Amino acid sequence: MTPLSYGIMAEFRRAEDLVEAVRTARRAGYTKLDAFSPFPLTDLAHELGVRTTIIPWIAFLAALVGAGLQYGSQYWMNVVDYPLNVGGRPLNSWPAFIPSTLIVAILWAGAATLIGLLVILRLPRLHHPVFAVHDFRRASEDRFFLCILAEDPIFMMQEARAFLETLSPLAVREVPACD
Amino acid sequence: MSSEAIAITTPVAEVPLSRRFGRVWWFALVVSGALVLLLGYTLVSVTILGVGIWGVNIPFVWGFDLINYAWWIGIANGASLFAAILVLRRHDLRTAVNRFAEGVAFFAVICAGIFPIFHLGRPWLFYWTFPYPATYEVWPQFRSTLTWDFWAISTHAIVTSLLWYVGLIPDLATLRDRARRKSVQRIYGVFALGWRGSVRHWAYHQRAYRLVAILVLPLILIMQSTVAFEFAVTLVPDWHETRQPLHFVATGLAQGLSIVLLVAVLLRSGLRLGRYIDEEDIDLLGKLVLTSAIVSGYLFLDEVIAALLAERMAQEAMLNRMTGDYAGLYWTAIVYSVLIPQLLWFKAARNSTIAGVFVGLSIGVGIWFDRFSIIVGGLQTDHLPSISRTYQPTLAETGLFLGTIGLFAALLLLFVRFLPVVSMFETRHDEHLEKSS
Amino acid sequence: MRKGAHFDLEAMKARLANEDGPRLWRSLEELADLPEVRRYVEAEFPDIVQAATIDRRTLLRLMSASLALGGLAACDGGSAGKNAPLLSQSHTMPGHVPGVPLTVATSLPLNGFGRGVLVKVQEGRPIKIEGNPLHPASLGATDVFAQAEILSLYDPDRSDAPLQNGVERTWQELTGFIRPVRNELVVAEGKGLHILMPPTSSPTLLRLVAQARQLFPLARWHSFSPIDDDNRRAAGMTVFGHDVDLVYDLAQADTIVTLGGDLFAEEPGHLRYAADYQARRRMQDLALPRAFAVESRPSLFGARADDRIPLRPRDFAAFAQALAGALETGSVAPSDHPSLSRIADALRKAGPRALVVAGREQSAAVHALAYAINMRLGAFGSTIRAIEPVRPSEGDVGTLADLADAIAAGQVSHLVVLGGNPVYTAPADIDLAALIHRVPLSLHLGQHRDETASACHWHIPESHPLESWGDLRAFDGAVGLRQPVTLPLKPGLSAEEFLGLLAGQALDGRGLVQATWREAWGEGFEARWARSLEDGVMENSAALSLDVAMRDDWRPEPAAPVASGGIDVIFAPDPSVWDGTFANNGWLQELPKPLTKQAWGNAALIAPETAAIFGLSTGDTVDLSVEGRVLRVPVWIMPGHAPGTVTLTLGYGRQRAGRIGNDIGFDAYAIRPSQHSWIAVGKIRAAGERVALVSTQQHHSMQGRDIVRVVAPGQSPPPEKEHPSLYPDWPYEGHAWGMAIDLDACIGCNACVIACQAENNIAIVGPEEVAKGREMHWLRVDRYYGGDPASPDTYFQPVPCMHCEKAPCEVVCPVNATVHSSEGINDMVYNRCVGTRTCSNNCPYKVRRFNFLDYQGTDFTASSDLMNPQVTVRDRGVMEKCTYCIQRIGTARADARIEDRPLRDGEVVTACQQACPTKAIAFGDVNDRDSAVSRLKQDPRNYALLGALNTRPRTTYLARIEQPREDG
Amino acid sequence: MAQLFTPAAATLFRVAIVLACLGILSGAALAYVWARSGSTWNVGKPAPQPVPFRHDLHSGSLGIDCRYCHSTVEHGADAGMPSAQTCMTCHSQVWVGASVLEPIRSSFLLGQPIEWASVHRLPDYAYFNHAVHVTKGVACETCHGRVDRMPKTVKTQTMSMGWCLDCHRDPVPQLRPQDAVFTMGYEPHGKNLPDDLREFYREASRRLTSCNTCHR
Repeated sequence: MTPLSYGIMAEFRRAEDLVEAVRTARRAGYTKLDAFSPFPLTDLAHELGVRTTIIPWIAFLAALVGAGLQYGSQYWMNVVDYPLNVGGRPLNSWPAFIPSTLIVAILWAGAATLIGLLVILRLPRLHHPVFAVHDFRRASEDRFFLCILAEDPIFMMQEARAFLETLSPLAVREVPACD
Repeated sequence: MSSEAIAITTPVAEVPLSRRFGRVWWFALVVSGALVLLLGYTLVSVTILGVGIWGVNIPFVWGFDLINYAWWIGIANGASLFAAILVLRRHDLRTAVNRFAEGVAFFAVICAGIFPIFHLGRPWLFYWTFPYPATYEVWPQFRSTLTWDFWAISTHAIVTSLLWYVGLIPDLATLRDRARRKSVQRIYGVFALGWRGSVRHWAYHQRAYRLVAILVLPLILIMQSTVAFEFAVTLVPDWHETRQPLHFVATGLAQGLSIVLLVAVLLRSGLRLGRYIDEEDIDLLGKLVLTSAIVSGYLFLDEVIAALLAERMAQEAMLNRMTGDYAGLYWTAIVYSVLIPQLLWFKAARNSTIAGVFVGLSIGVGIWFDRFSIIVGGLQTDHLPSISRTYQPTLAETGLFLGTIGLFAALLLLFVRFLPVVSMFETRHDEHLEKSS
Repeated sequence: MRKGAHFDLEAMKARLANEDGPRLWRSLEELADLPEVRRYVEAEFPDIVQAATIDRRTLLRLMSASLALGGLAACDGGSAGKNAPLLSQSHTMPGHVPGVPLTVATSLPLNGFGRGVLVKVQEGRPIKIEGNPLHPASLGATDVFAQAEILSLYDPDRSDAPLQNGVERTWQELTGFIRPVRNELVVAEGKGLHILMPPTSSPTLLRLVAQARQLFPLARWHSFSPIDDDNRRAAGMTVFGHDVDLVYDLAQADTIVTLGGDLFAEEPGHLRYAADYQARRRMQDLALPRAFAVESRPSLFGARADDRIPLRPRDFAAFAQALAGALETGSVAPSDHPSLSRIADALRKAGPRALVVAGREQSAAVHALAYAINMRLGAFGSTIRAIEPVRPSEGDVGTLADLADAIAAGQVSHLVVLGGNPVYTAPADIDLAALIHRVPLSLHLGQHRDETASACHWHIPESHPLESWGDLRAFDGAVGLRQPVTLPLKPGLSAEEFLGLLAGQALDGRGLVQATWREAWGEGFEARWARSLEDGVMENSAALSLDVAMRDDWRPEPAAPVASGGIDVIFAPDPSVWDGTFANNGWLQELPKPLTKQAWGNAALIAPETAAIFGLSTGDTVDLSVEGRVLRVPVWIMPGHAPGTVTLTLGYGRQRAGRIGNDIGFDAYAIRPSQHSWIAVGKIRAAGERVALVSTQQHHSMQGRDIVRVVAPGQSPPPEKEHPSLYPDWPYEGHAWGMAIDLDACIGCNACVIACQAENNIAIVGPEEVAKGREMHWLRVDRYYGGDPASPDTYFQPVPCMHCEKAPCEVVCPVNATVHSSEGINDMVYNRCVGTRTCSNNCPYKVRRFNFLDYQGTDFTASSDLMNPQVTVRDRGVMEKCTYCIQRIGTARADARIEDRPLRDGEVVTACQQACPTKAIAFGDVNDRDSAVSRLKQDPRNYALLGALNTRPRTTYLARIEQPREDG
Repeated sequence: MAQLFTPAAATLFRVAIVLACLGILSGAALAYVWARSGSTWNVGKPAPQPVPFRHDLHSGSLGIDCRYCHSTVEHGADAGMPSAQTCMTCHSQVWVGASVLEPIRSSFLLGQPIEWASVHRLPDYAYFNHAVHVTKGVACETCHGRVDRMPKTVKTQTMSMGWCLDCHRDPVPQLRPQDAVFTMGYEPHGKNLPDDLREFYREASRRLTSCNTCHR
């Protein structure tokens, strides 16, 4: 395997071709694959072994933290730090404290999820080897790409290229590694 | 192999990338820009001179400020709610409308947010509602609906803007990749954060997007109710009603839908996007608007019934709203937000652009009058007759209102100019699903 | 803060900013030479500057004083940024604690009568006026005029330099001009000299007049006041053959019948009468007194009377005669007024404990009949006593008409107008301005450069009653000394000083007054003087009763045939500006009139019936013509007003009142005839225009709600039912402040409103703002009508903050700007308020006031010198409201803590409570079961306003007592 | 298709984002510290005075009692500034004719107040009463510091509302027995206070933290 290359990439016209290609590639024993499409292909992701269950967990935990923080601070400010008689209401008037607690829980959940998403996806990443590939820009429009990464244990440039050619792609191109 | 195969979403992408944008757009932008200047002027003057330049007095301490706030926030919440529901239902309509529905929501929140700050006697101290460790060691008062609202608005603004942006990322990538000029590529490139459409990314992106979209649902319900509580928790006879939140949520949804319909038909004809926002979409929207109008109608009725069952003061208050100095507002509200929308029973009306614009506007206007009627007409009847007065809005207030409309329009125009108005990847996705099925 | 001259001051301060120690003073010396400094000092100290060319030393002194003053001026109002300076005492004053106000007793004149007051003086500045408990005309209470006098003292429009034909002159020029003139007059024994002055009760003034008369035997003296008692006194002459004043004792009266007038607002003893009437009502062992008000225009007394009988002025003579007859013969003619027999019975039943009072606007005949009735009932000696006139007219004193004739006849070479503003207040048929122009030399002494000042050749600034020495007699003759409570804010002469100079005395007001009493007392003067100064009133100086007898040749003059046609026009003093004297007083202009709730103007009051006839509604204008003179006035529909009658209040439409009083309302003097100066007959014609009248209350019916409760004597309302609350009761250890307002005692006189405004630095907002509904009064008096609009029941309800224990306002404030104190007071923290106004939204009583604009910097803003330093001056954009006079509570608590003793009941007195003539307001600790307020709250009449809302107000009301009509 | 951004640019972008976040955080932290720093409240800053009066000399070395000059401190809200007369009681004998005392002498002659620059001025909306504090065992030193060591009078405390509250919430540790109120350099410790007094203040803290205790 050559350190100078990130992997090799085949371009397809139809989503089905890509799905098919991924399947064969995996049958051929390739494990380090990456597929690119202009719209979500959820089941394909599933086949590539992507598990997104962490997302709801992030939301849930963040919500808990947010709620706890909000209610806690309300309690502390009104009961502990500066207890004031407001309209003869109890210091800890929990019913009145709940709305903002819920809202802030949602704030935390929402923000954490979306920001967490970017972190998980390691975005922003303005520079990436695949961008160097000719025609890759159509990955965001109407073309589908399969990339066998160089780091794949059984990756050999020629074999990989030959293998991809068998999948009757529009083109097969090498992806140079980052300089 | 670099043939420019025309993808289904190309026309959408071409809109923001097109070099020139037509006179109408420029004209609209200039007009709304002028209104934005007016907004700035009215805001500066009210900050320097005080809210006394408005028609407010005792007991009408709130006038246009809260009317318009409640109105804008209604649009924002209505639109978000609608968008959220579509995502939740995974309804096809979402591909067509979600993008600008969320946009509308976000812009409306910005407009709404102006009022609670600048209607203060001392606006420069608005941050006192935020609990920060001050050297005077006094905290905000969390029992106040205004404090709840402070959190609600900021949350709404933060979450919807984030959601909107995250939804935009893949489409920004498309624009990046289609842009011809390097500079344009770079700009969209930065905002696309280097999105490369990896299947793995798509999976996470969709999961997160859907989840937050659903979180917005309860947020909107709480928020719109909070706005209602600002009136319902007071002892003002006409406001002191448990039904108030329901009224605000439902009429708010009608508002949101109507504005979405309005924008939809405008975009459709204006940008020739008939293919993406198609007949059925508009038709369905029309039906939804009609339904929401009927629901509002029911709530207006319910309002009367509730008053009849309530104690005497509430009855007098309701009666005063229907027959008193401000009766005009009440009836205008009913005509515009309930009766006129009945046009949409006719398919022809549902499919005609003019009718769409007309009904969309009329509901917006109608609900505005409803807020006016509730806030001013409702406040007129109080426990002590000695303090009963009247309220007249002044030019300064009206200017402020027009200003926010200008701001809203300007933001919408810029959105149309620089961003894809329908979600391209969702459209592709649908296309794909249709083909494969 | 302060404008004008202080510009220079700022410059000077800037110059001195970075100098310190001796360099500061050296630079002061340098400054002394600068022209701007001279200008500044001249601006600040005109009187001294005029004294002579000032030497550098004086200049230096003045300048440092100004700097000091400037420093003080910086104290009030927000002194953000640079710290206000810390002033040392100018010299050690043992016992004086800086910041602790002094209280000085003095007297204030109204229409020549004295009302005893106590003036609170803060660091040499008078800031508040209270009633003098020792003074018979006050008993500790004040009326709106006394309260507002403090603002008049600081009136920037008060004249501060002599004028000659409108040109400012120095005092030297004045004296230089006057001295030779006086000498000539002395030689000529005062021939051609005419002196016009308002009637006065001041012994000193009268003494000086006598002296002047000796010096100028040929001079003529004229007396004129627009609010005269001529008819009353004429009646005295015809009935008793003796000129008398009458003093009533309402505490003794079981039945009171008034024929017009207003016992509670327009009589010289009105405060005392209100107090006595309420005292009588409070006597548990006696049945309630029965009050009948036969009147053409609704009055405060009428509002409290058990029985109001609207009657056209032209019918009064007949009515009085019939009443006299009924008492005489015991029979009532069927043609007589329906309620006549009822009144006659009540009077007969009360016998000597009855009282009949005729208002000053009634004809001499009516007064005479009233005297006769009292005489017949034996009321003299029990409920009424005659005394020597408190404002005697010694020697031959001409009227204004006489003066006019004299001028017309060219007999007047010198005219001196001593106080008053006759050019404005003169009846329409006497064009005094024109006449004065025909006098070779005319001279006016007055506080303002008013209409009269502009008509005369010379105008001399008159000092304010609070700046000068004098003495005044109360309605019952009791003498109160008048002493200056401040250094003169503007240079001026008092009438005493002027007459003194004229009579050749030294310029020494104090000396003049002392001379009077040294004469009167002989030895032991010093002690009595000191005592009288301290008390503000001289011991048993009240006039002795005369025993008067009817002249046996007196017969009631046969009732003149009642004129038919035309509309009766009544002229009356205005409840806010009296005869126009107070027109430039912002507090009074903005004060809603007790019955109409109109502010910033007057209107022609007419009955609903009359309005219907002419198709008028409030605000429509009519052309009112009296004896050929026409005046266009807006009408005000006044429930309970007599039909076919118009009431015009005097004192408005001023042209030269000052920046506040000019061009407000219409000038009723313009059509006031001198022959029928109180009641005239005129014609009315709708003019078709509309005028926007400013009023603070739009709805006048209680709409059947439980707002003002009414109970029959002895009976008590259904007990308050306990409203359960979701929230546990908040414990209040220590004090728990509360207030009880007795609606049976409230006469709606507004004294509390102005007292509150003066105490709490409440801003004047001006007519436009009031019209918008933005008046700032922390305490308002709501007025409701009940029953038949032709003769409705009138209810007054003072509404301050209720200090609810479950305060709805607090819960909705997002920033904790309004919260409860540990003693249950609903605190309003201005400096925390951001101005969401939501608290006001949630206040069912709507007692909160908001600074919609910067009300501290308007044309109406009062001088910062009379601000109460104990109360924060509110900025724009903050909410404010009644604080239960928290500053008074704080001061009292601090004193108690320092002396290590508990607060005593009655130690904290709120401003409204202190001003109230009928003691309708009680304040104190509700935790203390036997505090005055607790006792009232235990009264079965006690109830909470809007109690059903369960806000648990600390301010509660006592139901008003109304006795059923006795038909007989 | 060529790369739009160089790797360097990409990293720069990420760094920029991180820095922005850090910037916001540190900005907040900075504001927090600044608001509490003495210099913000002019602690230790002397004000230009008409006379270079030295507390260290009069109060410290000469040991003149505070009340000799601030005579109303036990009776009124204001502690009171000495009149020129007070100064002249001594300075008619000592330092006669010293040019620095010129203002005192002129004030004495002209009967005009001396305008001292206020060092401890509170905002207009805060009402402080010296007498109540002093008579209840709050020492001069507690708020004004060791004036007996000050050549130029300066603030030693921020006198922020928070600072007032700290004591009003629990005064006992700050209180002294009456005889120690006017002494300097006394070590306050709650012990030598009677228990009933401590009890009283425990109850009073509610009242002492009520808004109207200081704001009217």
